[in-house]
Amino acid sequence: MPISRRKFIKTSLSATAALASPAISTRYAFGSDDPIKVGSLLDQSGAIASSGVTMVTAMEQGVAEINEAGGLLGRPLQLIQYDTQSNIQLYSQYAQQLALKDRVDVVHGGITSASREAIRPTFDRFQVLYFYNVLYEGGVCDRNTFCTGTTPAQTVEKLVPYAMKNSGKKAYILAADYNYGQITAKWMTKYMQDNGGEVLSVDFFPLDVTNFGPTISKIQAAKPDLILSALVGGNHVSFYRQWESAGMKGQIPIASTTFGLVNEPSTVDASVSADIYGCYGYYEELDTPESQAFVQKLKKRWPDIPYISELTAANYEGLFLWAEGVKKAGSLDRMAVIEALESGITYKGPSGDVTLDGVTHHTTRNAYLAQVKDRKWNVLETFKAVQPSDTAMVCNLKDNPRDNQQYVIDIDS
Amino acid sequence: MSDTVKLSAQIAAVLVACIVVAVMPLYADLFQLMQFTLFASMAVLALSLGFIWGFGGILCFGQTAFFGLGAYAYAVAAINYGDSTPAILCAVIVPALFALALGYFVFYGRISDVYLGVITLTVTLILFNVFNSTAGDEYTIGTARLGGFNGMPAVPTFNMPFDPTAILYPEDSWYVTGGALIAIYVGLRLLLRSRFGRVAIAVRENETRAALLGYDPRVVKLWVFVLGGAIAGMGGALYVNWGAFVGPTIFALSLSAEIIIWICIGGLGTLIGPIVGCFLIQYLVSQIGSQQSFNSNLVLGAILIVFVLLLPQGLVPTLRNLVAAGWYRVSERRRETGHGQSRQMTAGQPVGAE
Amino acid sequence: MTKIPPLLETRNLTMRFGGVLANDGVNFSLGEMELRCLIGPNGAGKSTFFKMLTGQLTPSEGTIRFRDHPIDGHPSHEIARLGIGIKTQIPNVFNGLSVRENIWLAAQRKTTRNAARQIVDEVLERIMLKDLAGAIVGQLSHGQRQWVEIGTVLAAEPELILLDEPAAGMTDEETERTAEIIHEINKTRALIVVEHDMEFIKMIAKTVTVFHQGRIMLEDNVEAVLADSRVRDVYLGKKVAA
Amino acid sequence: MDLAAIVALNVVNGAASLFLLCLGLAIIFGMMRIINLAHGEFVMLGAYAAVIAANAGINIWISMLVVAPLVVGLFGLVVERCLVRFLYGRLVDSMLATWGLSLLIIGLTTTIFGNTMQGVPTPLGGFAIGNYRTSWYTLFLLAVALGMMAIVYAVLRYTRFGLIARAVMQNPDMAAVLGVNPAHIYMATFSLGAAVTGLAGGVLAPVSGITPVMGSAYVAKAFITVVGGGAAIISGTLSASGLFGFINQLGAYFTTPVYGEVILFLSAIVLIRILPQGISGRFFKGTV
Repeated sequence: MPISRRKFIKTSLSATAALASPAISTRYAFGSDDPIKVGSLLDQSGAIASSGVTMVTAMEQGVAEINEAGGLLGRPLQLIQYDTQSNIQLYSQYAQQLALKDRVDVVHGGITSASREAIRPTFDRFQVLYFYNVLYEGGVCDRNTFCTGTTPAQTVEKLVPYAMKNSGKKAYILAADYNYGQITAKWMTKYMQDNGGEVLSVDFFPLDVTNFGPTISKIQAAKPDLILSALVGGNHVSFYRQWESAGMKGQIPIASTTFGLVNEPSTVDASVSADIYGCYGYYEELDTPESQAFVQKLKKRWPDIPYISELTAANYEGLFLWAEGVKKAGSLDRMAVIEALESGITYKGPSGDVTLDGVTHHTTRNAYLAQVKDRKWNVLETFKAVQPSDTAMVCNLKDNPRDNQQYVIDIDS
Repeated sequence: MSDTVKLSAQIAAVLVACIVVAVMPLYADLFQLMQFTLFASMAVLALSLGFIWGFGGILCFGQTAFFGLGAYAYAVAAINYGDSTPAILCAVIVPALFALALGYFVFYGRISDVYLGVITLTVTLILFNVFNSTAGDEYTIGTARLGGFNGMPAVPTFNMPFDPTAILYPEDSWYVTGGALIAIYVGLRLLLRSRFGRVAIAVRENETRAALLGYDPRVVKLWVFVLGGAIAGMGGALYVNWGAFVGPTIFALSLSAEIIIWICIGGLGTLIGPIVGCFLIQYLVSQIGSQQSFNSNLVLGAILIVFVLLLPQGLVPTLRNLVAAGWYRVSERRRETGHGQSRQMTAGQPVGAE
Repeated sequence: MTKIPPLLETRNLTMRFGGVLANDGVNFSLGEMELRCLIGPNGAGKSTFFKMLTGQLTPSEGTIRFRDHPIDGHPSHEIARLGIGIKTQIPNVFNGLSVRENIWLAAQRKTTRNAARQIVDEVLERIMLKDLAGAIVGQLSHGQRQWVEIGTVLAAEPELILLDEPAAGMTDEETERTAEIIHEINKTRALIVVEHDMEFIKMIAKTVTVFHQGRIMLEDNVEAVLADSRVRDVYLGKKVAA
Repeated sequence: MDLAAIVALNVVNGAASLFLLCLGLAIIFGMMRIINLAHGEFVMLGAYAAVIAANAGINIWISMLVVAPLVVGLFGLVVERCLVRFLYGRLVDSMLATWGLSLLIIGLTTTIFGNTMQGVPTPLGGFAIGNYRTSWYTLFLLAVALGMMAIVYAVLRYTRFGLIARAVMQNPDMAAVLGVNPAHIYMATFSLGAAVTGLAGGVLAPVSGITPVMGSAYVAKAFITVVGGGAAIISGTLSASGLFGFINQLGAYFTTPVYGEVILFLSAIVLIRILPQGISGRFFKGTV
């Protein structure tokens, strides 16, 4: 008998493990040569495809590497991936398909927070381990879910003071009008104030805005020392181009938590992207041996691959973190893997050491502050082992293993 | 085809549908069942537009406005009450009231045709923008956070009426959704056979003539519109019950366009067509995403174009005409010796008689 | 002597389309149970006049009173409910519905199910389309559709019936039948008939109103009108111009 | 004072961009009663054509002003011959087919060029009004909009094609009376509309993000503007894009871009409610 969703959400996961439905318990009836199924849900077409396509390459590369090395627990991995077509409804549909039909052992996927929130309850309900490997606004607290990308406290905390040091104390914030932008704008405001700065204005933009003329005028009227941007997507790239064409380039520095996450520096003119500050968990230009090896592997396999950003690296690292957890647990049993992962697994990936934090199910990882020079990121500073301190303010899965929600972190307190 | 043949065919079809819904859980696995639950909830939405467009002559580009409002109304009410019973009611009433207000605004302004389409489309875009910018904590209704672009996850699903502890299993959800689809179909069929239904078709056929016979087209269209809004809202509740999730993309232009596509492919002016078109396209879209060789947009776009060019009437009317032609030939042969009716009478089908 | 108010009365009825005066200060009056014919060349404003009477157009100026009740600018359905029915010039029917459904829609509005069925049967008999009751109107001939429209008007049982060129496109036999029906209707109802066919007018008319260039040029009994040279000029002049 | 000037310039620029984006759609909708849901993708193709040509070393101005309209105009011709011509008089089918077309174009573009595209730098520099800086390109867009208006007006007003086209606008049967093959008129009209749209895409390319899905940001707004403007191509589109651009930009300046959009949509609804035939149906009857 299948199990109701709400019972699952409200009951502790360890308790419900005993209630597992027959549909789920049959999963372990496979022979030892049967492949371990890894599910992947990423947008390969539609508006978000520019983020999804390189993430897919990371997943395919990672699975191939594990298989070349003999698989996991002596079994090969089989990657089952669906193109969610930038459509939230398809996320839910394919999530059910992965959980119920393909019976995968883990799912890595989701790009926008909306897609994650749409599929997370499905994986909770059907007890499928879930990895979300994308930088996001933080706050997800769910024992079945691991979030391996960076969160604002890991990047904005470094970006804002650095940019302030190189500009001034008055900032103007531009952000995409949805959860990521709004929450990131709050963090930007907080770190501005913490460092003795002042926020002149916060403007939000729907994702389809392409004309930034009025905004550029407003910025000039406000006369900030610094612009903080959390603009998202292809349409918002217009801002940087219109900014440059208005002759504002070089007049007021820009720092962004999103510019360059896909491959913006290589699509706009060098004069548009020059000198923009960014802070991410990974850059293609990072010259550590692990990073260079990773970039070479991907470029060899996909010569036309666009820029390899944190999204790609984190997805790759997410897969390997999970693999380490399986190795440590010595089984595919979901609770055993979760417990193994919570014990503090570390994987040395392209971005450096990535450690899973058992309390928050987020990662402690390096953050790199960089500036665009001639269409390339020029890494200026490295911050080692930065904690996911934002999510840690609200989420403690050790004490509250039943917790299951996305907190909106109350930044003012 | 005589009236009685048509009627018995319809009754037989409904009975078959009931049996299919009843035995589906025995043959389908859990995933397929949930997938069909989704398709059936979307089919309710398709039916609502198929009704107001095909039988009320109202081309609404923004039927998702009512679908989305129903979904949000359900989610907010279900989170607040913890019981899906009043929430389902909200999901029907809120969009119906919205349709009443919007319908009064447009029909009493004598707006029709493409202008009506633009207004409804615009309303949907406004709702998308509004719900998109509700990310903050200040946008909370009771205990329900609207959640902006991320939407509202983990919405309580259906429970037995007035018993929030008895949550429906996926099988039950399938029965509820499939049953609702059949019930709405039958209800609309009956409505179309009623006085009101005939008048609605008459208004669709010729608004001026209907008015000259003393029917107020504005009132007739308004009620058709409101009913369509209520049904779409019901579809929204069923949709949330399937995914336990609602977000502003439910108001997106792409879904609005997709409903129109379902209806065009299934057949405008029929009730079964929108359902067929919906199941077909939904299935197709989910299959396309499982393959990696072609870009999904490319495949779907090509299929649509081919369809418009080759089957402009849609599947159901095309099939029906084939069947009717066959029937005509058979019955002609049978009464070869007797006095045949004139050709005109059997060749055509009254509009809306399906 | 108390004056009985006319069934229909217009005062200074005027309709402007941009700079064109389609109707220009029409003062028209029709008594209860009267049968009136309107003639005039194309473009004289007859159809515009009918459209204003039935609420399809809102007059630019002037008033229309039906049984002393102002109806100018009222919506069509309200006027129809007060009891004015119209057969328009181009058959205006429900093309996608069957003949029976067309008539039934007209009959059922103000009566019960059974009564409506009875009216439909009677009307079908009267317009001689009983055999084609199930046929789709859009597939009928022009003449047959005219009859369907006359049928819908009859079935609605209005107090005043407006017929815009009822005999156009009909065979001689049908024209005679139409005249017969008009006489029959006129026993209980008032009618206004627009027609070009003078033979037909002679068959039915008592009083004739002549429209020319949006105004009433002449109003008299049928013999006087047909004998009037101005009327002939108007028609001839039109023919010359054409 | 300089603030007022810069705000005014933004407003004019917003209206000019909207006008450029809508003109092609208005030509196609106004004369053929075809709602081209692939309009946004025509814009996108124009932008791609301009960018690819510029990156291939062709002069940026030629890329934007010649290559983009030429490529998209030819593409429109092909689309008309292979698809749209079967759909005249079938409003809904034409929407369905052009929606399919839009998906197809997005899919093809993604398959060929990938999900992102190397853009072109914005030509011309910036200039200052008092304390504010803005780009010459803003003025260039305005000039292009004015130029297009003049050209389309002249074509409709003074050429034989324009005469026939206007006749068709008033009454579709007129073309046959004038002794022209309506199919040729429709073909020319559709590719003219496509070319104008391609030009809009071309000149917006240097100030936009270039992706295969960039068109979807434009189609709804253009559609609403064209319908709000009514049947007359120039006066209708000009008045509606002027009004909506004005409202949107002012709204965006004094509140936020979110409310700017909402206010635009609300005013469009109110406008269509008050003037169901569009602005030109009420005030500019019989103009082009």
